[in-house]
Amino acid sequence: MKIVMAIIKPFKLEEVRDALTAIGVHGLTVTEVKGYGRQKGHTEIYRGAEYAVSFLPKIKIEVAVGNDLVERVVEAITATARTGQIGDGKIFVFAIEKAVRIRTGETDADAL
Amino acid sequence: MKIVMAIIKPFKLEEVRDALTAIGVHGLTVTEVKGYGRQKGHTEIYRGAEYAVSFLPKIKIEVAVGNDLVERVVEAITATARTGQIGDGKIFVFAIEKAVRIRTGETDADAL
Amino acid sequence: MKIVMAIIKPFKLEEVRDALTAIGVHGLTVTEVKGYGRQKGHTEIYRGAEYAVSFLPKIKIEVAVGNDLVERVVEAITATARTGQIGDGKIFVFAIEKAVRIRTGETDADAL
Amino acid sequence: MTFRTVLRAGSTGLALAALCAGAALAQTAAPEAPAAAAAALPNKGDTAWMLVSSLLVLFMTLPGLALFYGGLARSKNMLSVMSQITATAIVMCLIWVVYGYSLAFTSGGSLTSFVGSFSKAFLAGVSTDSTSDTFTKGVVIPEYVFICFQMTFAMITPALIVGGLVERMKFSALVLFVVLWGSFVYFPIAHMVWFSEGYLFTLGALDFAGGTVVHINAGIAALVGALVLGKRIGYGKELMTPHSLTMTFIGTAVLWVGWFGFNAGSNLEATAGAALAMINTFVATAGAGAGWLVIEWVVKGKPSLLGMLSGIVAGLVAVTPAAGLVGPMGAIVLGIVAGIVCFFFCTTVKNALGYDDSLDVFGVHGIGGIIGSIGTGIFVAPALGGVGVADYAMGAQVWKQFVAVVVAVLWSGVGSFILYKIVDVVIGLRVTSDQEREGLDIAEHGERAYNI
Amino acid sequence: MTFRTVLRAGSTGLALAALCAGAALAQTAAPEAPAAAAAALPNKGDTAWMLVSSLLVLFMTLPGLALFYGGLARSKNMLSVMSQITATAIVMCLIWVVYGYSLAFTSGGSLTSFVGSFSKAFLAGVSTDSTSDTFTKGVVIPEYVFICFQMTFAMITPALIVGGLVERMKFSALVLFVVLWGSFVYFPIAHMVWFSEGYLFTLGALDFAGGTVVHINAGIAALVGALVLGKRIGYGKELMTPHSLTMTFIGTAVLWVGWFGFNAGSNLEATAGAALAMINTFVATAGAGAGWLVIEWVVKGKPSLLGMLSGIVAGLVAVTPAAGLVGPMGAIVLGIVAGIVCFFFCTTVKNALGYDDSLDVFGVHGIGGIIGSIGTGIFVAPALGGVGVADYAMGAQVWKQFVAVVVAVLWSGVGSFILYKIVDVVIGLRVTSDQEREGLDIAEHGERAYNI
Amino acid sequence: MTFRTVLRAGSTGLALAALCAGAALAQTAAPEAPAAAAAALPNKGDTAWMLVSSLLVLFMTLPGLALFYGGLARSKNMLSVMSQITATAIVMCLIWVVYGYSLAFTSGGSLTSFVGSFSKAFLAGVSTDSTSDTFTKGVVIPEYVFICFQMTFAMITPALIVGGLVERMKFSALVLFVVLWGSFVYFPIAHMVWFSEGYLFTLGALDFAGGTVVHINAGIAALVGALVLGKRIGYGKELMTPHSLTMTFIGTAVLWVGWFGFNAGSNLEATAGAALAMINTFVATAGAGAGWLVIEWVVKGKPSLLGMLSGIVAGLVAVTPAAGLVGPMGAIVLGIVAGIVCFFFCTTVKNALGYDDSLDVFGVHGIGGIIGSIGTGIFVAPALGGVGVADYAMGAQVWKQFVAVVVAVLWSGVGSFILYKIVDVVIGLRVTSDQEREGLDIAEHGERAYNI
Ligand SMILES: Nc1ncnc2c1ncn2[C@@H]1O[C@H](COP(=O)(O)OP(=O)(O)O)[C@@H](O)[C@H]1O
Ligand SMILES: Nc1ncnc2c1ncn2[C@@H]1O[C@H](COP(=O)(O)OP(=O)(O)O)[C@@H](O)[C@H]1O
Ligand SMILES: Nc1ncnc2c1ncn2[C@@H]1O[C@H](COP(=O)(O)OP(=O)(O)O)[C@@H](O)[C@H]1O
Repeated sequence: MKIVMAIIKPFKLEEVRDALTAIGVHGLTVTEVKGYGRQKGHTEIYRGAEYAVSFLPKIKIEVAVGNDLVERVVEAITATARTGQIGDGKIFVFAIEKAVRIRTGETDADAL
Repeated sequence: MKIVMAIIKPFKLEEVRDALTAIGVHGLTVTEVKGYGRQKGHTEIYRGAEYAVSFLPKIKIEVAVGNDLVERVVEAITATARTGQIGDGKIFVFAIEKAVRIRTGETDADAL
Repeated sequence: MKIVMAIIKPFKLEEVRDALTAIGVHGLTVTEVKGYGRQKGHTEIYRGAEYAVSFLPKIKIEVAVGNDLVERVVEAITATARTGQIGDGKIFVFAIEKAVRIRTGETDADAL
Repeated sequence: MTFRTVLRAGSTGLALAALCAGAALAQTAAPEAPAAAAAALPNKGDTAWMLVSSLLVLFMTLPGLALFYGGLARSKNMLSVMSQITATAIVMCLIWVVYGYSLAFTSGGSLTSFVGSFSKAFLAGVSTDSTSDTFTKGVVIPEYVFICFQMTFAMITPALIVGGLVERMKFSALVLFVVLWGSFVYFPIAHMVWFSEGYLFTLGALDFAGGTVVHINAGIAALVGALVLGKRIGYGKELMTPHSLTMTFIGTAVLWVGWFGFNAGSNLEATAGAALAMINTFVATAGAGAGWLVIEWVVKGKPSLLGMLSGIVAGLVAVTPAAGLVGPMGAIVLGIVAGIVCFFFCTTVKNALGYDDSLDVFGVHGIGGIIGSIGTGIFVAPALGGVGVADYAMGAQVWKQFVAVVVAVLWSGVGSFILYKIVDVVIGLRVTSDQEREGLDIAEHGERAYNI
Repeated sequence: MTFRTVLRAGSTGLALAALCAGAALAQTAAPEAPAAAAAALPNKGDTAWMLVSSLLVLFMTLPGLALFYGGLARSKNMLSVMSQITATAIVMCLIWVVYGYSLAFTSGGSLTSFVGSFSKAFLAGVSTDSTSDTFTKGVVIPEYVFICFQMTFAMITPALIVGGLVERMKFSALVLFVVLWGSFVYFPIAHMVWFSEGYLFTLGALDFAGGTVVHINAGIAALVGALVLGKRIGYGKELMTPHSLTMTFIGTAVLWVGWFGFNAGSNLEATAGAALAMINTFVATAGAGAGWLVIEWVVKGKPSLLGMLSGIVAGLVAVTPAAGLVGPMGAIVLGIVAGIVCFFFCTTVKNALGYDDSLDVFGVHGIGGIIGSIGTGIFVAPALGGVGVADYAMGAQVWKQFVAVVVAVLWSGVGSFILYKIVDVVIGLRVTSDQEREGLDIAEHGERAYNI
Repeated sequence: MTFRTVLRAGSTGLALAALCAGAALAQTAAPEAPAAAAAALPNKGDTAWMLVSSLLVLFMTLPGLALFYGGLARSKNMLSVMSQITATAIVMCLIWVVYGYSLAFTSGGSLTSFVGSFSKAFLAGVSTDSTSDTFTKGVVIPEYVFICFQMTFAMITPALIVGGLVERMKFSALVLFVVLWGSFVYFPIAHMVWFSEGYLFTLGALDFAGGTVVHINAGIAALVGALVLGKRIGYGKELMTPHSLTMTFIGTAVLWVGWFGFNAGSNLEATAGAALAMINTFVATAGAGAGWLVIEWVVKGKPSLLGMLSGIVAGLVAVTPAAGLVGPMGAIVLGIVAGIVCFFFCTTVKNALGYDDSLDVFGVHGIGGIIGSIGTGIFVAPALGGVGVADYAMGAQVWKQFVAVVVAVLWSGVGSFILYKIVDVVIGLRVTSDQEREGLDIAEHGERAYNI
């Protein structure tokens, strides 16, 4: 099992969720984050003070999936979250050793 | 060393924290997240517009522990976070290669 | 490739970001979290009710870097985030199997 | 508004003389208050002031009270608090003109000690020509403005109760309860206290702006409600921090500003008597805010904003019956006492007894109202800077005040208990525990207060 | 304010007599309104009330309307809504004293049916000695206070339009549009309706406090703007939940409180007539709030706060032309009808037609204004509790109301369309889609409403 | 309020004549102002207006000023700002009736050029019969209402200072400072400017509503405080974005609305003079808002809401001394100048000098007050549309204005400096750096403004 963790633009969330549902992903967890990268931020001015704001609002999605699905999940996210403009985000994949569904105690594949 | 990452219902946080303290976990990190899964969301209506809100508020707990404690941590969370109703959440376990306590520079087991 | 995940004190964020930029890290993702640990919280009183608040505001930084940079990233964070007082935070390192830049589809080292 | 309670039935002239010796003297010979012609005409200055006072009391309710209470709730229930307060105001506004004003301010025949009749239902007979008396002989105001002003009191009083019931009471149950409570508790008590034939009016207790009718009345109803409903899930175990003291602060400030309409407006004329009520509403409030702040600082170690704000409201409540009757120094003392006593009530006593009067309606409005009511009997003494009343004797006056308090406590306590039970049978008072956990905003209204 | 529209040109005396038989009777013989001496002097009670009314209407705009609208926007556009409303108010305030008051309230020579002249530009000739007439013979108020009161109407009306354009219109384009719209749409319509030589004034339609000039006028301009601008990106697909119903609630409450200045202030005197306007502004509003609440509860299954608040605003709008002319029971009926009809308009009709009038300015102000305008023609009937007008016949009066509505709709509709097109050519109406996605706060103003 | 400063000691009659020729003329023969009988009685219209004005100035402070300032602070200090403003208001309210009113408004014997006596301590001798003079001969208002109105000025002035000290000053130190500053700086300056025997009163400088006593006075005290306290940790390095411009917006709107009480209330009567003060408070404010908006748009490239709001406050400050004395066109010019100059001050000058006047109290209130004070000397000229004063000569008048500014700057500057130092020794002015990092809300009050 893996967790696919993706940082995407906030307004792409619904689309990505739909794409994942379409390929059989039943659950995911979403976090509001701020990203720093090549995408340039903006300047805010409050009276005399100017602030260069370099952290931009992003959405982090975490999806736990069986090994078989990983490739398709990555592809689905890449395809739907892409606008082609700087700041579209990243996908990272890492292994998990165990998954548990708290309600039932089921583990691993059954837990997802 | 592992990180045990659990998605739970928000009102279970205090109970889980107490259970973990009881088995000797000294620290953890908590994030407010939104979850999508089998648990059904709700509909919000604002004047003419109806929105199906499928993301529900959840709490993500991350606990780094030595390998010996992992099983007991998972059990403690499962036991206390369970209500038996859909949406109780998941636990994922993954390995970490290194841990550092910033204050002292101690690493690995000493850092937890 | 690894992800270096650090929990730090909020007001250290800008300093840490600068230190990481200095050693060639081009991107990172930041989450507002709450931490529980040795650092003592505070008591809030609202009319009759007293609450011991044990979760303190922290910042979580996640940086994906190539294996070569990991050591320097950990050092940079340790050096800049340290105040020497309880609650400075932790660094955890774990492996990732894959990285993708959504905009271009580039993978792994090229994606960072 | 209730200077009238000073008057004894049957000796209006005498009481008026006493009044003239008091707050209202400066105006009695004012050129714009012509010595009682056949049909007195309203003075435009009075009308202007009463128009303003009416809108100020609405301002207290919306947004004042809703923000004061809402800020103290958890954010998942913020919208529900605003909804309950708004619906209460709307419903009371409508039934007031349909039959409430009539029940409160007409003669009720054989029942007139307790309630009026339906003779002015639908405001029958009221026109732009009709007028209402003030407390000065020969001075009248347009009846429409009196109806408006009194309407706002009928709107805010049941809204105060909401604070004891929040985070668990069903919206539909609340609306039904408000209609019943308005009809069977508020209108009768208002009649008893403010109409010349009412039981408490004839008793001779002092209540300048509604300490009994509004605050004790609502405070008791909230306490009974909190007991009938039971505690919120997690009460005493989970964190139940106010979700926005910023909102509570705004609400408190709006309450203070609006309360000048409530208290100084109850003078019914724009005179020095109104100004006296105003200055007392300044200083008693400041005294109570300072009192709570200091005592909490000493006892708990930190000066808290919520303490200061709670003290401010306690002071406003305590000075309500006293506003036009005591002197500024008496008002300060009254305020300080209210601040300190209410602090102990909302902390030590409430915790000891263990009921969940969620936003301390009883601790602040009930207790503050009782302190104010009794205190009015004391500080009205000319020797203590008060304006005095005819045949004043402190012991006798305090006794009357005490009797009025007891009557209000019993009527409201028993009446409210019965009405809660009726609503419980008809609709059910409380949401399910799942709904309570999710928050009433989503569960009951399908909306959220914040989507930031 | 627009009792004047009751008067027919050439028969002022007759109309005045009719008026005296109506709302204003109680005051005609008031000792402070001396039987028309050579130069009438203002009554201080009237002046006090009009000073208060003026500041209340500003309060409606800032912060009232800005919070009502802003809370309904997404948080990334909150600051832009506040900026657009504030800038609109400021700009209109300045052009009002420079030439707006003159264009609206002086004789315009051969064009006087449609617009005034520049003879009082820069307030030439106005001093603390000059006065304006009220609707009672011989009663005047200082001209400065009349200018202030009318100024606040000129400030709020274009601000209402903003609600149809939010989240996509350029700030610079809005400012230019407001200047043009004030000059070419608002000032002429205000002249036509409120100046004795204006076209709609002479028509004899009733409009107590500005249903036509303010609400229909702004509602139509917003609808046209929404159509010209097009929908927001993601409209109908993405979540566009109100970012803070707490702010919308505060805004609504402030609107209600301030609206007493708008409606009861339009009586221009502190009399029973103002009190009638006030009570109607209470009960029609409550009726509309209840109407929307109940119908939504029935149709959609949940009682919503936003529904209640929308109903409240719809009721306020509907009672505006009727405030001093109908009786309280007529006002309640008017309110309930407005609440229900506007509900269907903002839900079913708008969704069916598919335009993006973002915050329902047309659905609430346009439709509510039309209901109020027609309803005034009905409920002014003495048989229905209204104050009546000379030679009243329901059919004829409703026809006049209808004509006035049509004229306002056409003038505002055509005028606004042309002005939007001009601004589009000169500056461009809409921000880029990147800016729209990012939010206008950062993109246009370089600031964020919240940094919590 | 300070029309009185027009009067010269010893030539009251003459000055009154001059006044009558000015703003107040319209009322002198009003039927409700009977030609000075032995004991003048208050007019109810005046009393109504002054009651309203008093509550409006409280509204400015709570919640107005607290939200204006609080929104600009970081959210971890929001509650501390609200606490400091509230405590300041409460404390000043109490000491005002205990001895402040007496020190300000009684004769001080040999010290009377600088301060009054304790003869009215605890409001000794004040009753509902006692009255205070207005600026019109024979016209009085109840003394209680005058005390209330002046009390609100005493409450808001030290609250203004808080803006320069936020995010680092200890709560206990602030409370002590306020008591001392009220006693040794505010009451004496109020006496000097507003009491007929005071030094600045006899100088003959013009100050309609308190530009000197309130704004310059507080602006200087804030600047001195910012210098004595030192910069906030991280100033100039860390992000210190306003946590909620929504709150700052609400605060600004409330300030504007309440300021009509401040400025038009200072006329003490509900006359055309008050209306003139009101219209000036509209247009100068709009002019300053527009001025700051445009200059910032040009210089920084974006029109900002905070800029517009800052301009609005700068305009309100600048028009304060001028409100009833200049014409509307003069007021617009004054406003525009204030908007532009204060912009440069809060941006370029402050950054160049590098002090941390956190919320720009000096840049807006200090500088705006000085512009207004000098500008009043210019635009009062009848040739520029002003109402004029006896023996007006622009050069001489501007010189007097300048002297008054210098006196206020010196008295407040030196006095405040000494008092800060005393408080520093007794309590310590500043929280520890850990507390400052954590935020004053938790560290000092044990509460948080938001738990969302
Ligand atoms: N090395 C990294 N580690 C973690 N997150 C990163 C890293 N680089 C970028 N990100 C995240 O991805 C987002 C987009 O990156 P950015 O460089 O702006 O554009 P792009 O994805 O087009 O290369 C950033 O805002 C940040 O949240
Ligand atoms: N595959 C997944 N990957 C990541 N998080 C998940 C996944 N499936 C579920 N979750 C998280 O667990 C929560 C609960 O899941 P849900 O399917 O609603 O109920 P249950 O835990 O009872 O099966 C979700 O809200 C989501 O946050
Ligand atoms: N075992 C753990 N797993 C995850 N996060 C931890 C763990 N222990 C500590 N943390 C995080 O590190 C923060 C600092 O830890 P704490 O024990 O307070 O101080 P220190 O870092 O000085 O040892 C905590 O607030 C928490 O967010």
